[in-house]
Amino acid sequence: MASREIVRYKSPARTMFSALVILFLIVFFVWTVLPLAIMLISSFKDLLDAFKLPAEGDWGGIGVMFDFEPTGAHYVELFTEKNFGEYMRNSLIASLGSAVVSVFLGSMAAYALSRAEFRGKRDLLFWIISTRMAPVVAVMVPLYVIFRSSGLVGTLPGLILAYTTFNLPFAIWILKGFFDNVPYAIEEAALCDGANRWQALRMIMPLVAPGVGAFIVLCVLFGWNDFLFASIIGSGGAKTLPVATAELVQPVKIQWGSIMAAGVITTVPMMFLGLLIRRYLVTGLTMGAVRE
Amino acid sequence: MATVTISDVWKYYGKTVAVKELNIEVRDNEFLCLLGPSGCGKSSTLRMLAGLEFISSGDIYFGDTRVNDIPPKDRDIAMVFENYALYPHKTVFENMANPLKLQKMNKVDIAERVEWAAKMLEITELLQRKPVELSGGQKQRTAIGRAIVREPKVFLFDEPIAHLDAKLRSHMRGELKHLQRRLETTTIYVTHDQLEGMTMADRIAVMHEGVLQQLGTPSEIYNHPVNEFVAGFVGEPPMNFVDCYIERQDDAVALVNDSGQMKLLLSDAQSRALAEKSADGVVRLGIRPDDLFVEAGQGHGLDFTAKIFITEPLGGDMLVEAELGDDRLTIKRKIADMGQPGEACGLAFNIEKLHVFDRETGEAFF
Amino acid sequence: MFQVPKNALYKKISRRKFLELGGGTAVALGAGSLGVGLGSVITRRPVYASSSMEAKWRQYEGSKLVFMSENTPPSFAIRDNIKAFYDLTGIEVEILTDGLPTVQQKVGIDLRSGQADYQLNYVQDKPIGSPFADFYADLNDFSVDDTLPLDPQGYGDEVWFENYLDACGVYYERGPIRAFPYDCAVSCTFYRQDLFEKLTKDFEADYGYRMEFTDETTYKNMVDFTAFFKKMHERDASIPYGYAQHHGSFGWTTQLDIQRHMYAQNQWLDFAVDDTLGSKNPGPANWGDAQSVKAMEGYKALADVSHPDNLTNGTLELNTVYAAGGVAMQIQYHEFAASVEDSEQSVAAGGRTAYAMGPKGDPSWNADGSNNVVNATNCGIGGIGINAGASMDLQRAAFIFASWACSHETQLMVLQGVGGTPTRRSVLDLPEVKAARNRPTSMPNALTFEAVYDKGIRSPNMVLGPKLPKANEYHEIVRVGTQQCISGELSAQEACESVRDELNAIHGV
Amino acid sequence: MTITESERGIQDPSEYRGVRRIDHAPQIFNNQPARYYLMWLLLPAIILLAGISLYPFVWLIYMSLHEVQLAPGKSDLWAGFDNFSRLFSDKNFARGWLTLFKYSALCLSVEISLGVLVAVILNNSRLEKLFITIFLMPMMMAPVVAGFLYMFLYNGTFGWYFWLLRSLGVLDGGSILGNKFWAMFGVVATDVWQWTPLIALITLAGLKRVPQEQVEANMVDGAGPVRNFFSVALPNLYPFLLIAILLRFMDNFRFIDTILIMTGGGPANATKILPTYLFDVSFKFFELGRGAAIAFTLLLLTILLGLVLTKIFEDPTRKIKSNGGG
Repeated sequence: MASREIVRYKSPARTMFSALVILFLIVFFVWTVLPLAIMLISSFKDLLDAFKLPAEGDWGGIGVMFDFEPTGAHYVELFTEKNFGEYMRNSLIASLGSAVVSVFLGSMAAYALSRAEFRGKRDLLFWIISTRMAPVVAVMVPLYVIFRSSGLVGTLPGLILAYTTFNLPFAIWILKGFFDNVPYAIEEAALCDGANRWQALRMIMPLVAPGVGAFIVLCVLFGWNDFLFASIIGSGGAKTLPVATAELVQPVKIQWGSIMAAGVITTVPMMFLGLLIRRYLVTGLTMGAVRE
Repeated sequence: MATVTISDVWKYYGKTVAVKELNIEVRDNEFLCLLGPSGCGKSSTLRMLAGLEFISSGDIYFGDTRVNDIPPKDRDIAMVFENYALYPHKTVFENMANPLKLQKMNKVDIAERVEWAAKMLEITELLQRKPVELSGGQKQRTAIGRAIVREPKVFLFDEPIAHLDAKLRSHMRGELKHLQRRLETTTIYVTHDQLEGMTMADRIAVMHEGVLQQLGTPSEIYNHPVNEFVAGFVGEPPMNFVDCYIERQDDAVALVNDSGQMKLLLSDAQSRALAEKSADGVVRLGIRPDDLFVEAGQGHGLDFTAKIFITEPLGGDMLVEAELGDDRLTIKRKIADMGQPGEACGLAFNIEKLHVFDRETGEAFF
Repeated sequence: MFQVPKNALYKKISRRKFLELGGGTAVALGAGSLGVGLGSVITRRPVYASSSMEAKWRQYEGSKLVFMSENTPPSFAIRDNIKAFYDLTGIEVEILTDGLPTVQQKVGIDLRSGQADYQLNYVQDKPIGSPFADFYADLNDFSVDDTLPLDPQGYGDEVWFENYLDACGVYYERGPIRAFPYDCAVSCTFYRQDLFEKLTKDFEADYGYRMEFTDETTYKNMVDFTAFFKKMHERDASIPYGYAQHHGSFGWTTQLDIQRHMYAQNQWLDFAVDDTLGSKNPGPANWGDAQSVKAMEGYKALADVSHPDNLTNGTLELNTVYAAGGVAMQIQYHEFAASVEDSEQSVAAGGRTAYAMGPKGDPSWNADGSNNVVNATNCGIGGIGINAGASMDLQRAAFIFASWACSHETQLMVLQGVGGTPTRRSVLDLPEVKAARNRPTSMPNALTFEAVYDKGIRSPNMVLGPKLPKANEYHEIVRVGTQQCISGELSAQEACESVRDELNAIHGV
Repeated sequence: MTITESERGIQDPSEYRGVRRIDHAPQIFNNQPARYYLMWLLLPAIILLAGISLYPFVWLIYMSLHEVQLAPGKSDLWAGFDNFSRLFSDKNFARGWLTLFKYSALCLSVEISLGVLVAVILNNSRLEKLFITIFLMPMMMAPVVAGFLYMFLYNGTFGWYFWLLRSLGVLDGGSILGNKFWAMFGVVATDVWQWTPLIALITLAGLKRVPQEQVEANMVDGAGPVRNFFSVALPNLYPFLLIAILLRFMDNFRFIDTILIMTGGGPANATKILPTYLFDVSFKFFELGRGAAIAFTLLLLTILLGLVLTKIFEDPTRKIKSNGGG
């Protein structure tokens, strides 16, 4: 393939253009990072410092933002008084549990769907994917009743199951794409080598393993960030970080410092996970439609 | 160490027939080549032998055992795949050890077997590598190694060297042949490359559109193709075909091409053969490029005068394409100066080596 | 959570008619057979009218109840003190807290299904009480039962503050009491006395009268104050805006805010029904009449000079703005005093804030020119209700808790802790509570008691607001209509008419 | 159908992942015993999914056809299609759809144009790696947290974005979330902040797949970079952007956390997209029948979009998928 470098020739117009482009990139960079920076900074401010703002139009007053005595009090408070350690554990167990369940059941189903030919397969696939696309609010009432009648509301198993409602179809759909791309030959070779079907399936699992790993992480991400299910199915015995964060609005006053600290706690682990699975991220977020 | 009998086997995919009424008996220790173009049913046949496809009707026997309903793992076969089908996450050693491991052989024996095979294939120093670190030829050897460690009853090869480069391919041909001789294992080898079949096989089964065309030794196939398809498929460069009609002059029989520029008098034996098969009217003449003679210029004393279309030097030899009337013929000869395209040249046929086919059915008269 | 003591009366909560809500389908699919409840357990020891008080308290020792509550200070306070209840009764109470919408939803489904996972509910009078009143047990059945540890003060109307029992316990008919008042949020004005004192001269120069907040201050004065602050703010950014209303996404508090304003003028009400009872069929709404339009115009006038973020602030947000020094006045629920007085989180703490009744209506805004104006005050009374779907033993055990939670002692305990809002009159008579009304105080909420308990909730200032089965929809309609007027989308006249039409539509008028 | 040799071919066996396989499964997977085996693998997931999706769906239909009663002991009344026909006269319903489309159109148009612009600039630039890392950060944030963060930034008393806009003289003395006009932009900006990076990443993935030969041919033909973008890159990007639009649109009504947190649909219903209205009807008003009918219309849209999406997924030309990766 030819070089990817594009040959450019210099001209005044192009210099202007480059300057504009750089300006645009800077603005975009600031626009993307600034809220995160403010969140981080505010999480170390006590409430009264957070309220400080320069006068309108007083551009020189921006320094006010950094004029504060950093305090870790919000973080300490979250973990000592507000039980965030427990909520974090709940978040982790629920999202990881659901990810493992989804990917385990999902890879079996995906393998079957990838290998089997039967009438109505397309319809089945469509149904699976549509369960993932359905708006949560639309099905929340009946779901809640089912969960409650099974004694699952407010429990971690319940939350795991709730997250599975969106993680499982996702896992099936994505993993089917993976298995579709695994040639039959390897299984056939295994069969000829004397393997039975189950051993043959195990033989191709390492081929999809990196992807499966990445999608476990993605499922964790979806579960971790979920709010509606967590607040309605989970709250009570299995409160997760987003719900606990939302509850910092109460009582009496919005605890902005704590909310920002909780936001940092909720977001940072996911950012690291995101970096970890960077290669699969776009694939995952587009339901496998776009591959990098 | 076993005969393989394919008895009246049919294979359907839905309504499509992939293999039609196939009967082949593979002898013990024989190297049989299934040869044919894409979609001729040779792979389906091999996969039925392996147990990877089910037999629509008919039977397959290994020795005296009917294997139709036996799953692959119990057939005692080893298969080498076109794309090698190595387990990418396992080392060469683990790849080769896998069948033995599945047989629950103990570790010491496994190591011994694998090393034996690796030595035979000269890949001992690669044993700890993963497939990604191997070249095509090394992968191929690994795949073969995986097949031979078990000493199976039957080897099945599915175009094992199709993806190697030309030089390596010719090298591997020799090695495979040698290996098979050494191991003395019944081998069925699928390929679309006639050269592989010709060079390696004890016998070749040529297939076309699901039907076995001809089963015979390479020389039988080459020298006595039973029909136009086999004749055209085997041999490189391929056989020339010229549409002719039969002209009888008293006792003699001549073949005349449609433009009338060419007229070949057949020998008595050939005439008889035509008469026996009651051929009359139109036929198709086949002649291999080796069996034509061509000389440059006018004063050559050969039977016909043709026109040079193009010449292709091949080092010591050369190919000459010449136009005789409306027909274009490829001739192979020692290299020489044949003049420019469009110039005249002399042309002659080795009448003994003529093949004549029914223009309708393609069946060979001789 | 699934542990069941050996002497448990029922191993599981009876399935009852599983979920009439789509129950047919559910039962058909067999999910219903799993109904175990949320882990409540009941064990009983027989007691008699003549038994000792301790025996009555401990008759359900070893039982477990679930209390579904909103995440508000009293609930947290109760949770902090739940050990006292356990020590007293041996009954374990699991207190689940959620945001109001979630509580509404869970409680709604629970009540509708007749399954009673939550035996005890935090009955916010309008959002939960009004729609689901019929699902709650009549507490009269228990409050005369000698075999229960009854409160020595009793549960009659007279032991609670004026109107409280009506507000949260009486729905649509006299007789049954659906909930006991357990906490209350009563509106009063919080204002920055320091700023008022500092700026009153400037104000007097402009407007010709002193800027003071008294019981006679009217909404029209409020417009003047607010306009003045706005003007000052534009000149000097360190001076806050004057006022902000409650117009966030929380329909109920927005409705309460406009209701106060409307009621202050001529004691205008939405419907021609008795507020203490409410109605399932309230009939045509009064919205769109001359008085409502006139009052709405005044409301809009106030909004126009208020804090620019006026339409985003619910109660909490507004209180945060006030604590941040963003506004000089807010009409706020008195339970918020504790947070405003917290000097670590509020610039309005330490004597800067004073408390007064809500403003009076202004006679000039009365459509009929009458002089009928009041210091309108309204409230949200949180009651404790008992799910009528629970078994009788569970209900009785739940009553023991409800009675304890609303008792004099518990209310004092809560008041001393996070900052409760007592509902029993007797609490106010305690010397330490009386003392706490003045700074420095250990119970900041007590600073509001004069404005709230002594004046605000007294007739005719108190407005209960309509109890309607469709209360939540009503709140939302009023909120949207008001916002449409304030945002300039509709004129006052159009907004009132739009509210009227939508209210009439939901009530089939 | 027969298996042709060429279809089975794999040029470089080390690249198993990403190689298209034959469409027709070998019969070893396609006979009776194999099907039972595969069915057993499939069954647990299907049963679980049916339990948590089909069952609620049946229930939804039941509720949408009944007047769900709000009094103890009363059974639901058969309402036929009343719940649906009442939607036609429901102002808020129509308005909810309109707001949803407006919201989505705003979000998508900004996200697409910004995302494509950024991606085109970054493609093959030295900054690409850095920005890709930056892009991850907003996407990984829980929508609830994003909602709170922007609420904080927009706050009329201490919000930095509020201060910025006021200082620039944009807000004209008003507020962001408290103003009907600006509130919509406020919630849109949050979505844009979170999801433009995804569009940019998708576009980058697409740009990598624009055949370099086409670009070069076009340049030799005398096209400048802008021409080049429109005549070569954009047509190649089209399927990627279509996917992005569909997915984002679907998410716009799947996730309402941000709007619920930030405005609850206000002020004056300015940001009340249909799902938030549905949230009110079902969870605040407890009109379960009407809620189910609204939910049904939303599901219908989902199914329609889903059909379009799966059509693209099944696109025989498979422009979107590349070999390698995955």
